[in-house]
Amino acid sequence: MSIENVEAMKQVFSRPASLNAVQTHFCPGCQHGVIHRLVAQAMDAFDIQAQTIGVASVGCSVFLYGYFGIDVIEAPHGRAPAVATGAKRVHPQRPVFTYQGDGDLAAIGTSEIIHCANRGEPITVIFVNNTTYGMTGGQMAPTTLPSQKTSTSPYGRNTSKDGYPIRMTELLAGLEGTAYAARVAVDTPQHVLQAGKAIKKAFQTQLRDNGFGFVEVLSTCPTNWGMNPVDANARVAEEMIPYFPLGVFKDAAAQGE
Amino acid sequence: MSIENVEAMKQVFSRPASLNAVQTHFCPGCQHGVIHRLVAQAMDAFDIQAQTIGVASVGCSVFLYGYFGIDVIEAPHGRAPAVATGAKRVHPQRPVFTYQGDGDLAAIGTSEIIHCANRGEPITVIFVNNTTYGMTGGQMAPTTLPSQKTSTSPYGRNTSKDGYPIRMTELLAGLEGTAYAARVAVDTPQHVLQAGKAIKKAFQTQLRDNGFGFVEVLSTCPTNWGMNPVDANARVAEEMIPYFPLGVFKDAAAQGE
Amino acid sequence: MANRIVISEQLCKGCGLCVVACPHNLIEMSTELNKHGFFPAVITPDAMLSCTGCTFCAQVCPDVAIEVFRER
Amino acid sequence: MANRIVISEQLCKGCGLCVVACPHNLIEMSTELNKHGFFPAVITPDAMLSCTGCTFCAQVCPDVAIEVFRER
Amino acid sequence: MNHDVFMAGFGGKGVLLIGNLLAYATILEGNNASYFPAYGVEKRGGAANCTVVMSDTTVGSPVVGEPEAAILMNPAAMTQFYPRVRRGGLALINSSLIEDDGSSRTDLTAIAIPANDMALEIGDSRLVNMVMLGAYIEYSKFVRPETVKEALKEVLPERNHRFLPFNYTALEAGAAYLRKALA
Amino acid sequence: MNHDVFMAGFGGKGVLLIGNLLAYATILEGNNASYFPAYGVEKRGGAANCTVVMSDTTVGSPVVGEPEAAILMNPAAMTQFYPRVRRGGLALINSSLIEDDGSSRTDLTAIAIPANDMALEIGDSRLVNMVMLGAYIEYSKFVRPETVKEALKEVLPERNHRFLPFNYTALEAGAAYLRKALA
Amino acid sequence: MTKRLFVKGNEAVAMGALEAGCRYYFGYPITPQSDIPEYIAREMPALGGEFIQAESEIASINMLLGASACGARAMTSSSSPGISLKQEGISYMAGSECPGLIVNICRSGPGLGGIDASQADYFQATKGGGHGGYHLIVLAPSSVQEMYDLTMLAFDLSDRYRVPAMILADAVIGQMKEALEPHPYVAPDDLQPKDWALIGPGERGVNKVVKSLYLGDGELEQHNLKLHRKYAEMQEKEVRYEGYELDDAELVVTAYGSTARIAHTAVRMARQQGYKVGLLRPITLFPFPKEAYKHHTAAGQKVLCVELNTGQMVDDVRLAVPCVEVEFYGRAPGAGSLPTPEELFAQIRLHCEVRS
Amino acid sequence: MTKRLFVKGNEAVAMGALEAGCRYYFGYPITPQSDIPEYIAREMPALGGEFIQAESEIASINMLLGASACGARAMTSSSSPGISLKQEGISYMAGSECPGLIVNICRSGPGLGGIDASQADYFQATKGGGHGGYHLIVLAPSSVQEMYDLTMLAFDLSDRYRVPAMILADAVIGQMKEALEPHPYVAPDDLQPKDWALIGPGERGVNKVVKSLYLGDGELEQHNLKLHRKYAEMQEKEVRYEGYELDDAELVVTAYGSTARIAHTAVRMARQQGYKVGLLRPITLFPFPKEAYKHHTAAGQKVLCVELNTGQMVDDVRLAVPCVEVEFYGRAPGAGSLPTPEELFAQIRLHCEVRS
Ligand SMILES: Cc1ncc(C[n+]2csc(CCOP(=O)(O)OP(=O)(O)O)c2C)c(N)n1
Ligand SMILES: Cc1ncc(C[n+]2csc(CCOP(=O)(O)OP(=O)(O)O)c2C)c(N)n1
Ligand code: SF4
Ligand code: SF4
Ligand code: SF4
Ligand code: SF4
Ligand code: SF4
Ligand code: SF4
Ligand SMILES: [Mg+2]
Ligand SMILES: [Mg+2]
Repeated sequence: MSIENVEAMKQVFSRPASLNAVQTHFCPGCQHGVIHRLVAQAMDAFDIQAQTIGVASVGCSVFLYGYFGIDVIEAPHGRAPAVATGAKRVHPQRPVFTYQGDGDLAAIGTSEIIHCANRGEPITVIFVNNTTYGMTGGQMAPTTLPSQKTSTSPYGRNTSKDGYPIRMTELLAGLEGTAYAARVAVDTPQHVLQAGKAIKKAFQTQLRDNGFGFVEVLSTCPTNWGMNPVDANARVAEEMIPYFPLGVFKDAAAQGE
Repeated sequence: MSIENVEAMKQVFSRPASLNAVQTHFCPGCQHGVIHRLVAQAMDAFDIQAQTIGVASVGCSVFLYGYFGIDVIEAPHGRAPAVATGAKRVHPQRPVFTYQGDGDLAAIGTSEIIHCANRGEPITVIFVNNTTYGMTGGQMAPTTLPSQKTSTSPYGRNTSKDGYPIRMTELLAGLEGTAYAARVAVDTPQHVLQAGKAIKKAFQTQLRDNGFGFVEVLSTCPTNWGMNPVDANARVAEEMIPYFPLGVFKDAAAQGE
Repeated sequence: MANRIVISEQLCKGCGLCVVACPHNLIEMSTELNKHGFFPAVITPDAMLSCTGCTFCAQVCPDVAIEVFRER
Repeated sequence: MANRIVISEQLCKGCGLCVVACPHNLIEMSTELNKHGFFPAVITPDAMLSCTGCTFCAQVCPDVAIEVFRER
Repeated sequence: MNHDVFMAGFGGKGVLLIGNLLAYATILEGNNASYFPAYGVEKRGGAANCTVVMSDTTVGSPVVGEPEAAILMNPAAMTQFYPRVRRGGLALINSSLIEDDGSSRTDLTAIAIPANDMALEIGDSRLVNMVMLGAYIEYSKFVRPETVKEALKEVLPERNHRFLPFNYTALEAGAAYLRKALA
Repeated sequence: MNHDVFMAGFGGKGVLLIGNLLAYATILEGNNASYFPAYGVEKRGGAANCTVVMSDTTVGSPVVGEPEAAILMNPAAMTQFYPRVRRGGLALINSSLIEDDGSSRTDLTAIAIPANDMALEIGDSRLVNMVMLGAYIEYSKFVRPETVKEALKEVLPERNHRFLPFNYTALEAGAAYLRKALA
Repeated sequence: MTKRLFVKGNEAVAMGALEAGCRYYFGYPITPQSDIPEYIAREMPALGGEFIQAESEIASINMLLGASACGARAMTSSSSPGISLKQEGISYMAGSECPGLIVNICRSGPGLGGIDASQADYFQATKGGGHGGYHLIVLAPSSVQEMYDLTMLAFDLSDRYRVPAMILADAVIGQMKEALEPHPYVAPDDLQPKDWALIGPGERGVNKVVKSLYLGDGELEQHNLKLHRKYAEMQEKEVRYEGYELDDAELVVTAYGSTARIAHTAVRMARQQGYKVGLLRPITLFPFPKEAYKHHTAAGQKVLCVELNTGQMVDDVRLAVPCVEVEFYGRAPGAGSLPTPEELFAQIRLHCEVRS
Repeated sequence: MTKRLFVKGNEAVAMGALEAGCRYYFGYPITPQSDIPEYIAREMPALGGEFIQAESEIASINMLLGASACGARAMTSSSSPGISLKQEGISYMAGSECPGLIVNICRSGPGLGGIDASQADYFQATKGGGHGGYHLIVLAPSSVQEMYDLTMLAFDLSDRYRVPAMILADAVIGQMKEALEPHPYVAPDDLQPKDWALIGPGERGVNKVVKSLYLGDGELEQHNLKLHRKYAEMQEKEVRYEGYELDDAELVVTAYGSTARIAHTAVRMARQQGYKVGLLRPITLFPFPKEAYKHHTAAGQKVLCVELNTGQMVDDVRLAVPCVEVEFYGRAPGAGSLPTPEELFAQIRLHCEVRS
């Protein structure tokens, strides 16, 4: 395909300006890539890239700073919401967001996310739930599905000992401080579009309403699930969405309107 | 009143056997005392004192071991649910309970209580909510009411910066692992009786159903509220119960029946 | 009536919660300090005659300082 | 139709998600490795003729390897 | 010149207040002072004590093993701390509550002051600490009574200034008692 | 007697597998061996290498600065590690992918083996590592080929035992190539 | 003479911090330091800064990391168990070169221990209680005035070196009251603007990262060597200590913080009785005043190190002057274990012959 | 000869623990130690024990505290940042005299750092990274076999002294594979039953408390002195180290764990070339083999301490032999910074003249 061919055409899909044109380190088919794009797209939409401070968490998304053209603080595992709180209080006029995995946010960082949401910190949280610890090699996460085999639940998650997967969005939606909370997926083009809207909404919640916005994105980890990307993607609809229903669980602005 | 007089009578209220006959270090009017008695009474009811392992938290109730005739582990601040988990896994046949303040359980120990409940650890948790950090001198707690003045919220809790008080019982009731969750008060004799029942129920949940039982008890801290005990007690009904409604928020056994 | 309560002077910290809790207003605070420096709750023999043995006072007492007896 | 997609051979990691996402089944996987060692997605000029420019393939591509163009 | 005084009582606030006052007054006069409180196991109620060290140069240790002077408010304080008073030092013993008259030691100046009784006479049992402070400053003469009064005025919230005269009276009564005892 | 060999490639698993095998076979023969893997920045894909140290006494360092022998699977490995091979040592160079024939150094034995081509000939490109291992054990003669085969059998899950013959052939082909090269 | 206030050590820290322009405080209550957050909670709103009582010590230190990364002067305070919880965050701050102040008003331990003074966190503070072999700037105030002054200094040093700083004091210094002469903060002339701090890439068009992850071959080693060069530079330029009666001292008593005050009184007692004894009080525990010990000891002289622990700083003294006889007198911390001047005087007599 | 297995160091720790009767594991994933929980997750169910992947390192250490207080052999494992998070819990375990095993497979730091080997957590492990001035028993395995053996020993020592034990290894020892001869665990004859452990008061009719809170006057000091008596006893009885070619050594190289292996090869190289050099490898880092250094050094002899950090154990060596010349060679940890035998050989040549 030569470039000349397309110049006369209208480009209807392109790389967002906030997303650097580099190859990511993500495994083939890993949906962190899609989610990164959607975050970049939201920043483009509000034209905030030049102001934004991102907080990277520890997990496969730790290299955030290589992919977004924004300022980034690398937080200790689980503590991104606290780090973001410190940053936001210093720069109340600048958009601040965290990007966290399910091990990071729903296990070690439980306390930080709950209290950050409860304080109603006006930040945006992107929560990538791939039902496992991707970076460390596929251990059980708080979101691992019942009977799911992982390297630390080799016989499948045993709900009677390990408990049930936690639905963080519902939990956080229950807090007064949470202004917007939604769960989305990126397994189909339609879901990707919805996810993009939710992420934009979560930024808008921060920018317009000075509220805490949260989006959980169901995602794949083909590598640690031991599946090819296509099968992994299919699992999202087959196994994840039934347990983690999609939807907007709180929208204070809408309620207020 | 001489002892002879009463010997011919039927004693309808007496100190539970599980509660040592010593004066507590609690301030006059502090309802930790009532709650201690109710816990002892529950142990008496199931005759489990000889087996029970209590886990003390850091707060005004840290001296638990002086008051109950049971084995006690003193947990670090906020970590009682984790300590109890370790204990219960070693002694699955023995009753294990934690006794925690609102600073302990709802602030520093948020993560531990949530994951302990979510795992459905068959333990009983007594959560004493007095809307402040009693032991350290009356700082703001996650449960401090809006506008309440404390030593670290000298101008009153500012919900726009500090967030709203967290309703832990509702939060935990939302987790699959929680088998029983109730909120009670001890400000009136009727409430005390209800509280006693809830605490018994929470022990029963552990003993009979091998489930996680949780009781939040609204309590006073006359000293740090700067009130006399009677006024402090009145505040429970006037200010606390409206924000922290009493009731059973989850009873898996009842639902199952 | 022959119901009775026994208030332990030594355990009582003088908080006054029992005073409020008694539906018949039978309990009052002593004007003499106990050895811990508190003014303990007391009930006069007269008041005792009206005691119903309802245990309300004992229920709310944080110091388990009250025992309640009823006629057999 | 004159809608087109451009797949970056260098960015593509050969995950195949676009193949599944295309409602018209226009994309296939190359049998030749790219320099990163992946078999990238490709679309034949023939298949391209049926492209509706719906962007579905691009929406799901984790590596933002696809650009989509529509007729003006 | 260095002075130090240790004060121990029950119920806490009383001795802590006069310790504070003494140290603050010292500082108002341009000298140096440290005030160091120690609570018992429990923060409220229970035993409490504090140490004040005064100096016209620098204050070293804010704690003292054998204090030069001690204000002992109750029997427990007497038992625990009387033996520690430095040889040649001073013990002010609240004889309203303490039976022991201090005669077990002859190597120091022990003065029994019926402070509670005196306080009640002035009008408020809580003035007991002021009586003792008055006696101490009269004895040590490191700080002027006027400065202590000034300090009290600064420390007391405006709305309590109406109690100032009683406090002054108590301070003076303590001083007078001391003068008489030593006379 | 001590031997050490360093192996580097791309895609990881290949060199790690043969490193494992070599060390395990050494141990099966009653000698000692250490196997130490090193990943690049990323765990999956990316560069990977490992070091195997063998000894009939004890194994000291599991890492070696200048390895006695090196198995170099791709151009990146060649560039980075060829210069580190010990003087007098051995370099087995996968000439299917590496153009450099190692002639820049004359102080060691450099043997170019077209391992990918040989592997494809045997039937599976993944056998490329076995070819190299076969050559190495033929050269070093510290461990017997039979033991390596035995080790492979133990390591491979039962369901994959049908692939054993191909692996054996690859090992033998590597050994034969080496013999010819040195002849 | 400016007005002399009569305040607690803890309050002096808070006052010093606010005066030095600290406008962000993140903390969690714990005795015996809660006066610090309480003071700041009262005063900060009027100054337009932020006071957050975080949900935990861990959240506090990470809020500090976030605020610091954004270029703010910020602080946290706690006491021993709370400081233990901050170790991971402190290591991150050190690794990410985030300045900031951490105040430890030590209490006795281990575990829950007690609320009395202790110097048993010396190792934790000076050798890195967290992982990775970093250092903090550690200042040990010995008076209420120093609580004020050194808090200001801590911010300046921390900003200058991009190394987090710790005020290491204990319940005695935190709870005691004495005179404080507050004075206005004057920023050092040579303090550089924080052009590394995050403000969003907009203004400069280039995005910045505050991180401690260095995965490339040799990258982390270089980063660590850079940190250690800074430590070496501080060792050269930033050592602070105080000497008292050292000139002709045959016995050098050494102690910091609260025990240094007690030792000071004991040395004064001893001098009055003719003992040739002096006091060397480190003010910076890291960098440690090694040279001062070398300078003030010579053949035949002894050092007596006094600590409210079972022996920690004494190791650094011994390492500073390996061939000097270094005696140790310590009390294990806990209620009632604070040594008295009389007790230390007895120790001085043990190790020093009367002179003059 | 028993069958020799070929396993990873991390797996050897897990195997040793299970063989020693450890039936409770509490941990949280972190590279480079995740093989330990993964192995135990697979094997524990068949043994009837409990494996919990906790929500955090903090929860893990506190679950360990709870299980240990109830008398169980129990453990946790992590790597540097995770170990930093455990410091408060470790201090509580020390203060409450709870035995138990904590495994630290160190990675490079500070902060997030990297996943490569590091010895920069030596101070944290040996001097108390938590508050309060306690000590852990610290064992430093240098081979896969020792990962197995010392894990067993750690449980025994920990139970005997009621002092928590730490296995301090790093990514090299954890990730390398070599031969392991497993052997059955044999409990020491003199190991006392844990009659202090909690089982509910029923059986003995008296309630027991596991705590670290000591508020009474003098109580905590006494408790601390008791702990320190145990440390002193361990110093006397439990020191372990290994010597190699020390008898006529003019230069004593000293190193532990991974660097000791590298140093071992370097020493062998040097001996082959006639250098009179030996290796002293501490196996117990606490108690530290002070006497061994005294014994193996004498006037004129030098020590060369090699560490994968910027200098930590070297302080203990210098304190052990203050008047001996102690050289240091370290590499700041990070990818690619592991020294090679050749590099250490060069160091040996720097500090040793050729003999024989
Ligand atoms: C304190 C601490 N504990 C553990 C780790 C190890 N660790 C790194 S990433 C990670 C979890 C990654 O899982 P998740 O947050 O779900 O992100 P993903 O990789 O799946 O996107 C863990 C446990 C760490 N770096 N720090
Ligand atoms: C790690 C740690 N942080 C802080 C403290 C100080 N601290 C002791 S008790 C307490 C809170 C007490 O409040 P709460 O749990 O509500 O119990 P209460 O006294 O009100 O019953 C705090 C913060 C501590 N001991 N340990
Ligand atoms: S390990 Fe899983 S989450 Fe991480 S990059 Fe690979 S696929 Fe994505
Ligand atoms: S401080 Fe409050 S909670 Fe604590 S004992 Fe007193 S009244 Fe009760
Ligand atoms: S038992 Fe009932 S009636 Fe009797 S004194 Fe108590 S509250 Fe009053
Ligand atoms: S409620 Fe109990 S403690 Fe309070 S006054 Fe009555 S008897 Fe005394
Ligand atoms: S744009 Fe639509 S039709 Fe065209 S290739 Fe992509 S998915 Fe298929
Ligand atoms: S979705 Fe993207 S990365 Fe995956 S095959 Fe298609 S173009 Fe390549
Ligand atoms: Mg994940
Ligand atoms: Mg409370």
